[in-house]
This record gives sequence, structure tokens and C-alpha cells, in this order.
Amino acid sequence: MEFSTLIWTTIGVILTLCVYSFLYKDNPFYKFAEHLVVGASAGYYLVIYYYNFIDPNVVRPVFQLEHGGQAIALGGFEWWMALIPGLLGLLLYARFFPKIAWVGRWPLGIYVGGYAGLGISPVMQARVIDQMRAASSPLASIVGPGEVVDPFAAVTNTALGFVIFAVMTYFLLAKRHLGSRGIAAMIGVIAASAVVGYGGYVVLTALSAANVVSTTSILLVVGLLGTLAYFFFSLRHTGLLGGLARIGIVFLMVGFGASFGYTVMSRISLLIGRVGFLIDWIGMFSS
Amino acid sequence: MASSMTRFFERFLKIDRRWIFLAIAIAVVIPFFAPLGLPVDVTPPVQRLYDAVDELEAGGAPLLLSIDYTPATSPELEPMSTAILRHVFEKGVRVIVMTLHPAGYGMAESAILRAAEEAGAEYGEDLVYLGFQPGTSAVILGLGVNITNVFPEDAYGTPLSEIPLMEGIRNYDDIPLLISLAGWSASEAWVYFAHQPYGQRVGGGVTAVMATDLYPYLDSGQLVGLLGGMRGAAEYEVLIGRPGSGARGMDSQSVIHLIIILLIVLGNVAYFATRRQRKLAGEGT
Amino acid sequence: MMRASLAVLSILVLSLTFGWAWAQDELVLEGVEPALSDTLPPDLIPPAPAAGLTAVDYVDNNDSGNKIDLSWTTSPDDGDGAADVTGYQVWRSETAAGPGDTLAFVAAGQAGYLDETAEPGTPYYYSVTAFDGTNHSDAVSFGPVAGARNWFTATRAAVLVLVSVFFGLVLVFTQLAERGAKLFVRRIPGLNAIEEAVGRATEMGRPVLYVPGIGEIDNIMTIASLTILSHVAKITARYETPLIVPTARAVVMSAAEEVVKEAYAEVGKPDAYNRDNIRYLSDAQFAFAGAVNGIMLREKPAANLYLGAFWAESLLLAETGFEAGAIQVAGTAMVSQLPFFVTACDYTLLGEELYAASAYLSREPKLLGGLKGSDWMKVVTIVLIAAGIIMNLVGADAFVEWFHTS
Amino acid sequence: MLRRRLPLLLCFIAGLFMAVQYYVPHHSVQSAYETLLLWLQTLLAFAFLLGTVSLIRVHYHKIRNKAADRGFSLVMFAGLFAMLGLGFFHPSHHAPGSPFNLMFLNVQVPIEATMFSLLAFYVASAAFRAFRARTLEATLLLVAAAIVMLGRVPIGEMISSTIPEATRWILEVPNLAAKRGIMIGVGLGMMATSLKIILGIERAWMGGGD
Repeated sequence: MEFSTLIWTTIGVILTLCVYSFLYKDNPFYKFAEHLVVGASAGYYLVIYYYNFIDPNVVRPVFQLEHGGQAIALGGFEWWMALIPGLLGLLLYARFFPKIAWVGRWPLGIYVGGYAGLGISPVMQARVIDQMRAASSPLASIVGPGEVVDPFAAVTNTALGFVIFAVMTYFLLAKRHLGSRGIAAMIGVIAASAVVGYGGYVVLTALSAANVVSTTSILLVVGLLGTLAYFFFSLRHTGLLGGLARIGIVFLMVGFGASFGYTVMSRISLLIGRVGFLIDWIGMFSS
Repeated sequence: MASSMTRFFERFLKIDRRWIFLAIAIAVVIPFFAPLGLPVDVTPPVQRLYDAVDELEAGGAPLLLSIDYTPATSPELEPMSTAILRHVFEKGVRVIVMTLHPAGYGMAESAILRAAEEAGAEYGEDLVYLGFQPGTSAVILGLGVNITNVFPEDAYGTPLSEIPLMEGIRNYDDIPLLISLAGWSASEAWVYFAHQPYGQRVGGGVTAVMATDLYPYLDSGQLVGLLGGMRGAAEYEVLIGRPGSGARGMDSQSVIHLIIILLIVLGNVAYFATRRQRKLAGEGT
Repeated sequence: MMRASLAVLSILVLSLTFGWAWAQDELVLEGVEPALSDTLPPDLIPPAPAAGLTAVDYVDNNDSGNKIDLSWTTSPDDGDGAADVTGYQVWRSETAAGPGDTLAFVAAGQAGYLDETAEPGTPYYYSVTAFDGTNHSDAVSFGPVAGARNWFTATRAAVLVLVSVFFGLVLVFTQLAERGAKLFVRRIPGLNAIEEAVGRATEMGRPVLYVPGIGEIDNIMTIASLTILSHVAKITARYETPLIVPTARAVVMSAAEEVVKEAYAEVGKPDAYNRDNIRYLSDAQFAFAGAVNGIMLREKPAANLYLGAFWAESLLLAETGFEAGAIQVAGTAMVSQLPFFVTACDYTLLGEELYAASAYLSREPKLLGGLKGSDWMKVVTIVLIAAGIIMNLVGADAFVEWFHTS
Repeated sequence: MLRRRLPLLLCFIAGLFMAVQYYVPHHSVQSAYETLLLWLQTLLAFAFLLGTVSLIRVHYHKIRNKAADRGFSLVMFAGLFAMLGLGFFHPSHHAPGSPFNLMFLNVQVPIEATMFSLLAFYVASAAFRAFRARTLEATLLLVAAAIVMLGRVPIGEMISSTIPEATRWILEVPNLAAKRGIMIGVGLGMMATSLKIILGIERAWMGGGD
């Protein structure tokens, strides 16, 4: 193994340990690494921006009349097209001179407005239209063609169908029929919820057996409806909307649970990566 | 008796957290020296991405791989770039590499150098590295019009017109598949600005933190496949039959997940046990 | 002393690396040599021609009349058996007479080509010949065909309609709010939780800690947080409960100062305002979290409110606050941080609830307009999903296809 | 006029043009669009570097004012100048495997990667000391989290094959539905903000002053 690789890696190891010293408590070694990386990354970004963008797209076309290996004419269209945005870009730095700081707003206006305008339609397509299209497909399934339906999903989907119909009915009736009317009304409402829930369950099972609508599709739509209901602020959360919002919060919490698990996984992966790095470094000496 | 139990739990909850840190550190190190060799199953989002790459023709239209991750998330994403590059070089699929993040520049370069050296891939024929361009959405949209508008030259200053691989490659029409590896919103930007306007097929590799949020894009087909975190990389390594640093980490991951679940359970048991006691004592919660 | 030596040490380490790196050898990219291969034997018989050439104006999302789509039936000598054809040559001319200029060479087995270089509105004549490496077959021709200049991408009509509907809703509600119409927004339960927490701190005679996140001042979560801060400051001012606001951005600190000072003045307690309680701690994420944790342990606030943009530091803050036994209320639209807040805090405002709370409190037209517009657009979305399901079930493909925009 | 109206007007024109060109394939519009895209890229490149200038100013002032922690500001400058030196003046700065890149890979990468890996320890400690199933919501969340955490590591499969199945169901049904709802809500918020910026209703980007 090359000596230079060992030196470089050892620098990395020392800096890694500096950062880990923060676990004991905040200390100068950690602060050293923290400030070093702030400076180094700023320098790195500056160099990368210069060589990848500013040099080939602004400096060379304007001063050396060359762009992407092609010669361009001084004062020609391409020359102006490199010069104007370059000058506009420089105007951004007017903010560091209080007297003319306002000049920096011109390029900023183009920049902020341009990016705002670019995003609108693709976001509508990606986050609304295509999601609507996916949500309205009646035979969504978590198994692809040729895969085996796993028993867990089949059972859970239909069972949840029951729960959802029951909860909805409960909230629908609870507003009007509960309150001060006592135990009898309560039992009545619960019984009605159970009956409707079972009815829903039967209908769902039949539909999915006949391959008209899959239970997954229905759950996805109900979950989406519930989530949107939870984030609907123009009406009070009572009655049907309240029921939907309750269902929504259940879906949201399970979704956040998944995020939680994955986030924990992510953090641990980062630690594993660093530990792997340290162990490989130790391994360098034995080879 | 109950009170001694409670007292134990109270003291237990108050232990210096540096003991927990130490336990985690030990738990993560041990599997490196005593591997459990647990098997990794492949899940559909990974399988779909693998299939999409596997369908590419050797020497045909290239894969565009955007290595958009930064050092902070590299332990999760670097195994992905390594696995994907090994896969394409083994199959003889040509690949164009680029990045949307300045810090991705160095990450991409080191990934390419390693993989190309290992597979004996030739620069300019089997792969080309376009480097970095700023402006995320403007870059992605620009590539749909004409790649040379955005990248007049490759990362090392060679005009694209002089690179054999780039011959006949004008825009997304000539690129059957695009994969972005990122620990930030780059994957979504590729969906917005390459898939939506140009119908480009986009696959993603992201940190586990972001993976669950992208599932709706998988279901709707806006993403052809998704690698989520180190586990996603491990699955891809299984598919190409070359276990790497993703698979190596799965043992430690298993052990620590168990420990964390255990800690949550213990913490809750201790909390509820002491809370009842506190309630009885009239202190409230 | 120690700092100085640290600086010297760092410069020393760096200059050593630097100088040493300098001495390293340069790495050079290897040049690329194209390989030549020409192994076809000479051949005197031309292949049979392709047939049935057609050319149509090709329309897609990015077409301005410059694309013509060609298709043909491959030559009988292409593929199975003869395998004589090596490819097809595509020609384009502006007159019916000649083959014109070579446009492209297409590999054997291909039965089509997309011309993307047509001048919009110009009629062209196309012809295709089969080629075996030496000889061309007879040409098969088609024409004239011209690409039409397009002013509207019809495939994206659905996007335009939905964007217009949504923006219409936002603007109408903004106008209504500006004219003073009473737009109903339900009270967010999280606001009650915040008020209860502040009330509890007052009872206990301990301070309230309000963290507005580590976002910049132009982050909409930070802006929403400052609105809620004003509300909280009015309550603490009334009861003269100390309000500590640690910030990670200098600009956010000065904005927070303004907000709190104004709130104290508004309830007639300008003297109770303590400038030292609005603090700038550090721009660095972990250093900031460490400093806030220090405040929690030393000054023992009874209520911790985390509202704004949070990243990984959410975990560190919520854990220490929980340990210290404070009532905690959080709110952020950073989805990846919400799970930690939900499990470690007493109440959490989820995502859009943060904005809704700020619109509810401030009644500012631009906030209300966005909120109400989004609300009713969600209803439109649900209606369209329902319609989509029905249309899918009855097989009304035209409706479903209209929303296929990419 | 030049100070407030012109920037708002430029913002309006650029925004409106970029929004409308999406529907107009005519080449006159598309070539203007291609030009503006390049301009936006250039402006972003210059804007990104504003942060570097601010950074230098802050640390320069710290050193000049003899602030208590100015030693670390020197460390920052050492890192900055080392990178700039290797990047701009080293003879092989622009080739693969250059010392510039080695410094990136062995200084910047280890520090940044390690900083985020600290969170693994904090998650573990918070798991024990702060994540409580105090409400129905939190309980649901923690149960789902535990299933997913087990289901995504090989050991979960060994305990029971139901765990990975349940994990997949959680991810592809309830998680998907909830995230889709959030996705739509957030998307609408993004578009509303863009609209307000283009129309000059939202002008926080202009900063204060006249």
C-alpha cells in the first residue's frame, strides 16, 4: 500500500476522532474540526463553481472568445449572452456596499421570479395530477404481476375496511345522537357502527373477489381522504369530516412511524459507515 | 416493594447517557469482527431499479447517473453508486456521470475512478464525467433541450463533441434511463423537471430519511425504482452478486435496531412505572 | 494561549499537507483512440428496397413543428435468411425530384426515424434506401409533409386548467380577505396546547422558552413562527412571565426582538420587556442545540415551544427538554423531524397546521388567501379522484387520458 | 422606481414568462426560454458564492475585533486558503485524483460524514429517555416504527416472516396514503408561494430598506 494513502487516511481518522470527542462534551478538538470544515468546504465550492461553471461559461467566452471548444465572435450574439448574465451576477454583490445595495435587487428579481415560474406547472403535474391519477386507479396492488399475494396484506386490508366503515358511521351518528342521551344511545350508535362496518367489510370483500376494486385501492383513497381532511381548515372537525380526520391522523401516525424507523436506520447507517472507515484504517497496518 | 422498584426505575432513567453511547459504539463494532452473515432479502422497489438498469443494452444508449450526494450522507449513498457502476461496467452498458451539487463533484469523481479502475472501463468510450453545473432545476430542464447547452465540456475541459461516447447523444430522447443518488431533494427535482416535461424514466437512490416520503412517486410510476439507504444498497449488491459495504453494514444495523427497540421498551416501562408512583404521591405528571 | 497554539497547530498541519500534496505526481487522463473495423467482403448485388414509407408531423410536449416522424417496412433482405442489409439511409429534399441530402443512417432492423431538424412549415420529400455496405437499393419515397408551428401544447391542457383554477381560488380569497370579508379558519387545537403550556409556566413562576427553529428569515416556517411568537409574547407580557428566545441566525434575532417588543408594548407592559432574553447563540447546528440545552438545564423553563424549521437538532432539543420535565409543544413542516417531536413532546402541530395557526392568528390576507385556496383545491382534487375512479370503472378512457400529461 | 418597482417588475416578467412558456412550444418562445435558463444558472452560481463572501466577512470581523473565539476563525481561514491554494495554483488541480480532491476526500468528507453520524448516538439516547407512548398517536407511531425497524434488517426476517410482510404493507399502504396527502398539501403550498412571489404579494426576498 502506498505511503501517501496511509497519510491521507490517517488525517481523516484524526479528524473523525476530533468530531467524536463531542460525544463526551463540547471541546476545542471538535471546534477545530468544525471550523476547519466550514473553511475547507467554502474553498472547495468556490473552486468547483469556478472551474465547472464560471470559467467555461462566463470568463472564457467573454475574454478568450471560446465556448465548448468553439470559437465565438467578439460582440456576437453568444458573446453578449455570456457577458450580460455575468454582469447581472456581479450586481448581486452590490449588497455588500450599503449605498448601492438596492442594485442587487434587479438580478435577484429575475432569479427569484424565474425559478418561481419554472416550478409551478411541473409541481402541479408531479404532486397533484399524477398523484390523482394513481389514486383513482381502482385495482392498485402492492404486489406486482406474477408475485404472490402475501397473507398479511390480504387480511389486514379487509379488516381495516371494517374498522374504517365503523369509525365513519360512529362519527356520523355521534354528533347528532350522543351527548346527554345516556347509555342506550351510546349502545345504539356503537351497534349501528358495527353493522355498517360489517356491511362495508362484506361489500369490500365481494368487490375485491370480483376484481372490480382492490382493497388496497380503497384503503389508499380513504387514507388520502383522511389526511386531506385533517389538513382542511375551512370547516370545524365534527361529524363526517371529524371522522375522516380521525382516520387521517391514524394513517399519518403510521406514516410517521415508518419515517421514524427509516430515519433511525439512516443515522445508524452513517455511524456504521464511519466505523467501517476506522476499522479499514486499522486494517491498513496489518496488510 | 413497589417503591424500591420505582426507585430503581427512577435511577435507571437518570443514567448518564454516555453509557448508552458506549453501548452503541461497542454494538456497532463487534459485528465487524464477528460477522453474523445474515441474509438480505430483495424488496420490489430495488428489484425494479435493478431490472431497469439490467434492460439497458451493452454499448447502446447510455445510463445517465447523477451522483448528487454530499459527504454528510455518503456512507448511505456511496455503496449505491459503487454497486450501480459495477453493474453497468460488468454488463458493458455505457454511463454518463454528472452531479447537481458542488460537493457531489468529488464524491462522483472518486466513485468513478474506483469503479473504472476495477472494471478496466475506458474513459470516453465506456464512461464520461460531465462534472457539476449549478442551478438544479435549470440544469435538469436544460438537459432536456440539449446536453451541450448545459455541459459544453466534460469535467476535465474536453468539449463534448470530441468525446466518442457523446456522439449522437443530444438530450433525454437518447437516454433510456436516469438515476439520481441524493441525500437532498434532487430526486424530486428530477421527477419534476425531467420526468414531467420530457417523460424521462427516472430512478432514485436516497437516504433512508427521505425514502418513505417518495413512495407515492413509486406507486404512480414517476420513479421506476428506489434504493432506500444502506439497506437498499445492500439489496442491490445481492442482486449483482457482489456483497460490498452495504451488505457488510447489515449485521451491525440488525444489532443496533434491536438495541434501540429494547431501549424504547425499557424507557417506556420505566417511565410508566415511575409515573404511576408519582401520581399516587400526588405530584401529577 | 490555548487558542493561539491551536491556530498555529492548524496552520502547521495544513501547510504541511499542502506542501506535501504539492509534491505528489500529477495524474493524467489517458487519450482515447477510436477503433476501426471494416471486415465486410465486397458485394455487387444491391438489397431489395424498403417499402411503405410514411412521414407525419410529430407532436409531443416540446415540439414547435420541427419534428417529422418517418416509418417504413424493412427490406426483405433485412434480418432472417439474407441478412444482407447493414442499414438504411434516410434522405430529405425540398423538391419532389431528387433524393436531396442525407439526413441519417439507421441500423438494420430499424423501421423508423424521427427527424428533429425540420424547418417548421417547410414541405419536405423523404426517401429511404436500403444499404448493404457497398450498394444502395432503389429508393422508396414519401411527400410532401410539413411540420406545423404549434402555439399550445395540447397534452398539457389539464395542467393549465388546474393551475388556473387553483390560482383563481387563491386570488379570490386573497381579495376577499383584503376587503375584510370574514373568512372562517378553524381554531387549531395546537394553539390551546401552547396557551396551556404558557399558563402552566406562569403558575409555576418559571420562564417560557420559545425556539423559532434554525431556518433563515426568508423561510416561510420561520415567518409563521414569528407570528405565533407575537401571540405567545402577548400572553407572557400580561402575566409578566419571562420569555427566552434563542436564535441561530442574527437576522432572525433582530426580527424576534421587534416582534416581542411590539407585543409587550401592545398589551401595555413595555417595561417588562427584557432584551437580554432574545439571544443569538450560534449559526452551527450542533453548537446551537448544545447552547439551548444549556439554557434548559440552567434556567429551567417550564414550557418549551419549538415552532419553525428544524433539522436534525430537533432530537437533541426535545430529549433534553423532556428530561428537564418541561411541557413541550412543537410545530414544523419538516416531515422528517415530526416523528421525533410527536413522541417526545406533549403536543405537535403537524406540517400545514403551523401555517394555519399563523394565518388564524394574524388574519393577514396573503396567508389567508393561500390557506383557503389550498383548502378548496383539496376538495377539487378529491372530487376529481372520485370522478377518476368512476371513469376508470366504466371505461371512459378519454377522461382518464386527458389527465395523462407527461 | 428603480429601487422597488423595477425589481418587482423584473420578477413578474421573468416569472410569468417561465410559467407560460411551459405551454408554448413555438420555437420563438422556446429559444428565449433556453437563453433565460442559462441566465438563471449563471445568477444562481453567483448567488451561491454570496455566502462565501459573508463567511469571510464574519470571521474577518471576529479576528479584527479580537473576539474571544478568534482562534477558530483562523482555523476557518486555514481551511479556506488551503483549499483555494490547491484548487487554483497546484499544477494538477484539474485532473482526477488531484491533491485538491484528496484534501476534499480526507478532510471535508470525514468531518461532515462523522458530524451526522453523531446522531446515531443521540437517537439511541433519546429512544431510552424521551420517546414515550403517552398518547394514542405516539403509541401508534412507535409500534409502526418498531415493526419497520425490524422489518428492514435481516434479523427481523429471522424472527418471523410476518415482520417484513407487515413492513411492506405499512410502507405501501398507510404510509403511502398519508405521504400522498402531505405531498398534495405541500405541493399546493409551493405553488401558492410561487404565485405570490411572481405577483409581488410576497416580497420578503427584497429585504428591508427602500
